[in-house]
Amino acid sequence: MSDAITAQLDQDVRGISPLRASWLRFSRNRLAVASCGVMALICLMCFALPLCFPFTGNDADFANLSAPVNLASIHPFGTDDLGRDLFLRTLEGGRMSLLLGFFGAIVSVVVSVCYGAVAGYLGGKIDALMMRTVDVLLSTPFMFLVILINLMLGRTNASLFLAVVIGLWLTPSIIARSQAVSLRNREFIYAARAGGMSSAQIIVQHVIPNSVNVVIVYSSLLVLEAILTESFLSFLGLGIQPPNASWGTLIAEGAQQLESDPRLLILPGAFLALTLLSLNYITDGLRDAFDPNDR
Amino acid sequence: MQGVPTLFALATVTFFIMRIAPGGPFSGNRQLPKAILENMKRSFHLDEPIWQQFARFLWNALQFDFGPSMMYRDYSVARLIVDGATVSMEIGLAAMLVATVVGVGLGTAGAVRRNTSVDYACGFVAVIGLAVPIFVIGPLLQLVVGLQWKLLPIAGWDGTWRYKVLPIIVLALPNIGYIARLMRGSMIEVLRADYIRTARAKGLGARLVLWRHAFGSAILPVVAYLGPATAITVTGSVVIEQVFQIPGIGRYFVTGAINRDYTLVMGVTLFYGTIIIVANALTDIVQALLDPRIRHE
Amino acid sequence: MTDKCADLPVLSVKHLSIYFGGRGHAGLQVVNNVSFEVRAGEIVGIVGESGSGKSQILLSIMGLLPDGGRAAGSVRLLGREILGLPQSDLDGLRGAAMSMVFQDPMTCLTPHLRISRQMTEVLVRHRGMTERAALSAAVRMLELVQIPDARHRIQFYPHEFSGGMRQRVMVATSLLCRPAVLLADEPTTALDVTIQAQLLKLFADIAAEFGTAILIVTHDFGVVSELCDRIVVLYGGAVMETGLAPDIISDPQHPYTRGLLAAMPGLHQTPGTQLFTIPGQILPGANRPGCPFCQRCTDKIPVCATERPVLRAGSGRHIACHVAGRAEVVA
Amino acid sequence: MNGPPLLTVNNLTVHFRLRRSLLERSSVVVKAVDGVGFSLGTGESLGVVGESGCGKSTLGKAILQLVPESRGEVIWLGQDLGTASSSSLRMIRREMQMIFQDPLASLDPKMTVERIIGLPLRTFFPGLSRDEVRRKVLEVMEEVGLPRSVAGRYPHQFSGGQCQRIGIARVLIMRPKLIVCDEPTSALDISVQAQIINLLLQLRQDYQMSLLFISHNLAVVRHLCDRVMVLYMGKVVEIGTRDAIFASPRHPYTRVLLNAAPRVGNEARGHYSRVSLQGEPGSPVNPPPGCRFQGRCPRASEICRKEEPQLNGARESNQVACHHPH
Repeated sequence: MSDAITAQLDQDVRGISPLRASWLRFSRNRLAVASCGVMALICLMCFALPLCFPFTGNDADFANLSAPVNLASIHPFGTDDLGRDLFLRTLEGGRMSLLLGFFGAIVSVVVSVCYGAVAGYLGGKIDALMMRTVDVLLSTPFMFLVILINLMLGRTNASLFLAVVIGLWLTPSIIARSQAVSLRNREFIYAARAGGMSSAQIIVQHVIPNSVNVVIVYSSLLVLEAILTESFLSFLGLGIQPPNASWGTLIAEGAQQLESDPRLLILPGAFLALTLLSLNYITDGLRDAFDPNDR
Repeated sequence: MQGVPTLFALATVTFFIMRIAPGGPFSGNRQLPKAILENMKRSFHLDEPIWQQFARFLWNALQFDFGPSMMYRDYSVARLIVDGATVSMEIGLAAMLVATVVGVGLGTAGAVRRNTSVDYACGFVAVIGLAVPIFVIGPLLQLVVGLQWKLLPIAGWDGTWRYKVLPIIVLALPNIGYIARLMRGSMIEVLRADYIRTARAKGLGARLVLWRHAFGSAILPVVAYLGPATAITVTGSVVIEQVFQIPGIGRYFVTGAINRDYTLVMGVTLFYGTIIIVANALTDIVQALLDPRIRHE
Repeated sequence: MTDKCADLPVLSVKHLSIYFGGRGHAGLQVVNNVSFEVRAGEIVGIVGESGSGKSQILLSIMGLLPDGGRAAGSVRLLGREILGLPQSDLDGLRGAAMSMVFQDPMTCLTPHLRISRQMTEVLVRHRGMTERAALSAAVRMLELVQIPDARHRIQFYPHEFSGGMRQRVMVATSLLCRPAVLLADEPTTALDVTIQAQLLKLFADIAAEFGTAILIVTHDFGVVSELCDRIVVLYGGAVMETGLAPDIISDPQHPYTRGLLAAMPGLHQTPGTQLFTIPGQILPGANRPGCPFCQRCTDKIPVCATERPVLRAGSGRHIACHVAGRAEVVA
Repeated sequence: MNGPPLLTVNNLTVHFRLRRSLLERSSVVVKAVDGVGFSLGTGESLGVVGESGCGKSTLGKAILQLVPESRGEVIWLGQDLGTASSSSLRMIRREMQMIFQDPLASLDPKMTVERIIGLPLRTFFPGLSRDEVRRKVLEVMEEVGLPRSVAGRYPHQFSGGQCQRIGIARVLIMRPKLIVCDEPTSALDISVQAQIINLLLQLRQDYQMSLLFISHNLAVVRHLCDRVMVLYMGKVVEIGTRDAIFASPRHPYTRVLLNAAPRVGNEARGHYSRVSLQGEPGSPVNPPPGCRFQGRCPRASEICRKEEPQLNGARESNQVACHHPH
């Protein structure tokens, strides 16, 4: 039997790479995989389903003002007092929220990882200066920055996008820096330096591949935070401007008409909450599978 | 003390960015005659060279004098901040207190009864707090508690407890989620530590091991989070103030900046920065008290 | 030395097996049918390499196996069966009748509590002493393990002590209730040689003065050779050879013990020559049929792969081997 | 010694600045390595022994120019590495390599064994074809006793001993003239330690490699090294041939160290009672004036508290830094 074990070990010529092992671990987390499914479904609904409607979310159906919920009708979740389809408006708002969320997160990850890695790997005075800047920005009121951007660039989607990135990149850049610092002191980096590799070679061959885990976990967390930030700003009227809509603006409208028609709040609110919930479980699953510190 | 340069940098950056930004405090009132506009600018020293304005601002700020608000002309900025901050701090501190007690409790229970139904229940409460934004949960609570059950007023403020309950709960929820998760993670890690095994080997009993040996270390990440989180909460949540119609300080960030109310923005920014820096300093001190390893030798 | 109750073993372990994961006898077995005894004032060493299950034996005696670990067999402390007792009953024994010292003194003391508290709580809990009385007892114990200026230093936090001092504090804490048996898991491995020598002397003094039975786990034959009365050589979770320490070290008979001693660079090897090596490496698990050492053994015969050898009495010791000691019997 | 020295180290010093606690503003200077000098010939092996915190690991890294804070001269075949250009330093690094204490931590977890071992080769000879690199990797794997079949696996799938073999293979592929070994066997089991020691002995014999062998295990150093250097708190207290150090140590600390090491054999029983050394090594933060060993030394006298002893070459076989040598 012991011979069988060794034989089997020898057969296993190509090892499982740590990255693949992490994916395997992730795929065994049922809650996280189910959340991925929910996210995929939400994305599909928001991006594909509006194409199936013969009208847009801003088109008023004067024949059906304030239509009730009737899943069999053309307005499955009814219309608002202007005759706009509630379900379609929510989906279109979701499209905006998701787009801004994903792109905001990607840009934030890239910015923060580059910034943190440069500060951490260079160290010394440059590091101190760069991190001091982060400190100052962290003690500036976020709302104030957002409004300044609004003033400079006008209330456009670009300024909202910028505001999301500015709100998000600070904390992960601190994490990225500490990751870079700890990598710099790992023994295999010493081994690489002793082996004659240049700093550039070490960064490409060792530092970046070993940072992938953190980047993966943080990307998913930042998608969550970007969507949250976007809808928060839109809720306050500092984000998406009418006639465009996102979940945040829809929730704001809904909150105003709470007494007359709670559907206006509940429908986009439920979509947003479900999205954030799934992203939250996905982030958890990724962290369990990829982040060696939490294992 | 190292907060002073940060505060100075913050004041400088804010001051100049405000001036560079297009528009001015009185650009909204186009109908005003030119002479009156000039007069108003003079009364706020806006006709002086910018470096002189900055020096004047710094000198006055050192004496906690930010001048009158440019928007709310009958009020001094200091008065507005004090009035708003009192309300915001009351709500914010109460919310953080609730969040800490509930969050630490949920997190500890989850860690001790790991992978049982208790753990899953605690985890679910935490996830709801994290995933449902306060601008969704706030209106929902208004709808259910205020409109349907008619237990509490929907919104408004008269200083009595009835108007405070809902905002405090809503403001506490996301923090409960975060603290519970933080506490659970760190408690699980601490319970795996060698010194917990030592304590168990001494026959101390589960309760003593948990509260005396594990809790003191496990609470540290929560303390680190509490500092900045409390600072952000007590400086006013714009959303809570808007949803529940509360006269807190948060809305001054928005209205001040939108209207280019230079004096108000400078005052509020410095207030915010100070609170953040003080909270961070307090966090450091509390951490040092709890963890002898980082205490001054 | 105080009077040894020579006949009554303080700690008696019989047919101890330890499993991880799975249920019943499924799962990974890390310890297989291990038996030994420790008498008052005696120092017994369990020697083995990593993966031999030696630390798990101590943890199972204390009832502290990590989650997923299960022990079967019998552990008797002063004649009372303690294996499988509920945790609350074990709490009355742990720290009082039996106590344990761990390997790494850096991580084994609670960082945010003063040494005074970490010592007095044992006495308050088990002896019902007042905080004051416990404190002076703790100071006396620190003085006993030669912590200079104990009255003052007892108020320190763990990080204010060096590694050697911390290990002394650990030993002092474990002795507070005068336990019948002291378990030590690689107590000197993390320490420098000069500090290690001081600590070994301390263990010898404790056994001699208090009559404490000491069970020490180590991978270092040097430690065993200097300190222990009897040793248990463990490989792959099973006992290979056990007996009086001087006998085994001067004349090892099991192929594993022989190989291990020959692999150590030391006084008997000519410097610069190739050392004797045991080929291969330890495989995890202890529930394979046959001798656990069979794979790496140079003396193996066909029966070694199929039949697990039982402990047999040899000259002054017990050996579990199909080959070793046979010739002697025939002769 | 055979021929001219391969490596000469003069007055090598590493002082770290350290902030002791978060709240403390001022920093203290840790004299990790303080004025160490020695030379090493081709094919020779020098053991560096001492207790934790004596600076032996820092010394190894400083020689390979991995510690930016180091001062003093490290001369490799007549060239001072401190002043060497980065390109010539790179070329020299081909010839001096290092193996580490924690075999797993010194291997990049994200790379296969084949990549890890081949990486130095590809770094220095980018022109080599894939097949050539692979052939050399498999060759060197065989040499260190790793089966070819494991080339595609990742470090976490190996035991400590096998990881150390991978580390040695990575070094060996460059055919270096010097290997700095930083406690290469202290994380390994005895039976595996013997395998690694034998491997190092074999390589020395086959390729005339020099070893700088850093260890706290005196028995291993005695077995593997021609000469031994004893460090105490960043200073060389004694350096000499193996036979001289082990048979007639002259520095009181060397004697204590030899005496304290646990020994196998029946003559060892109860030998701990011979230990005379009390106290613990001081911290290299604020070393006392005079001899650094004075606080624990049984022979300390007035002069030891005032004057720092210098390495004294009165005997050919071993030099000692002590006012009252044995």
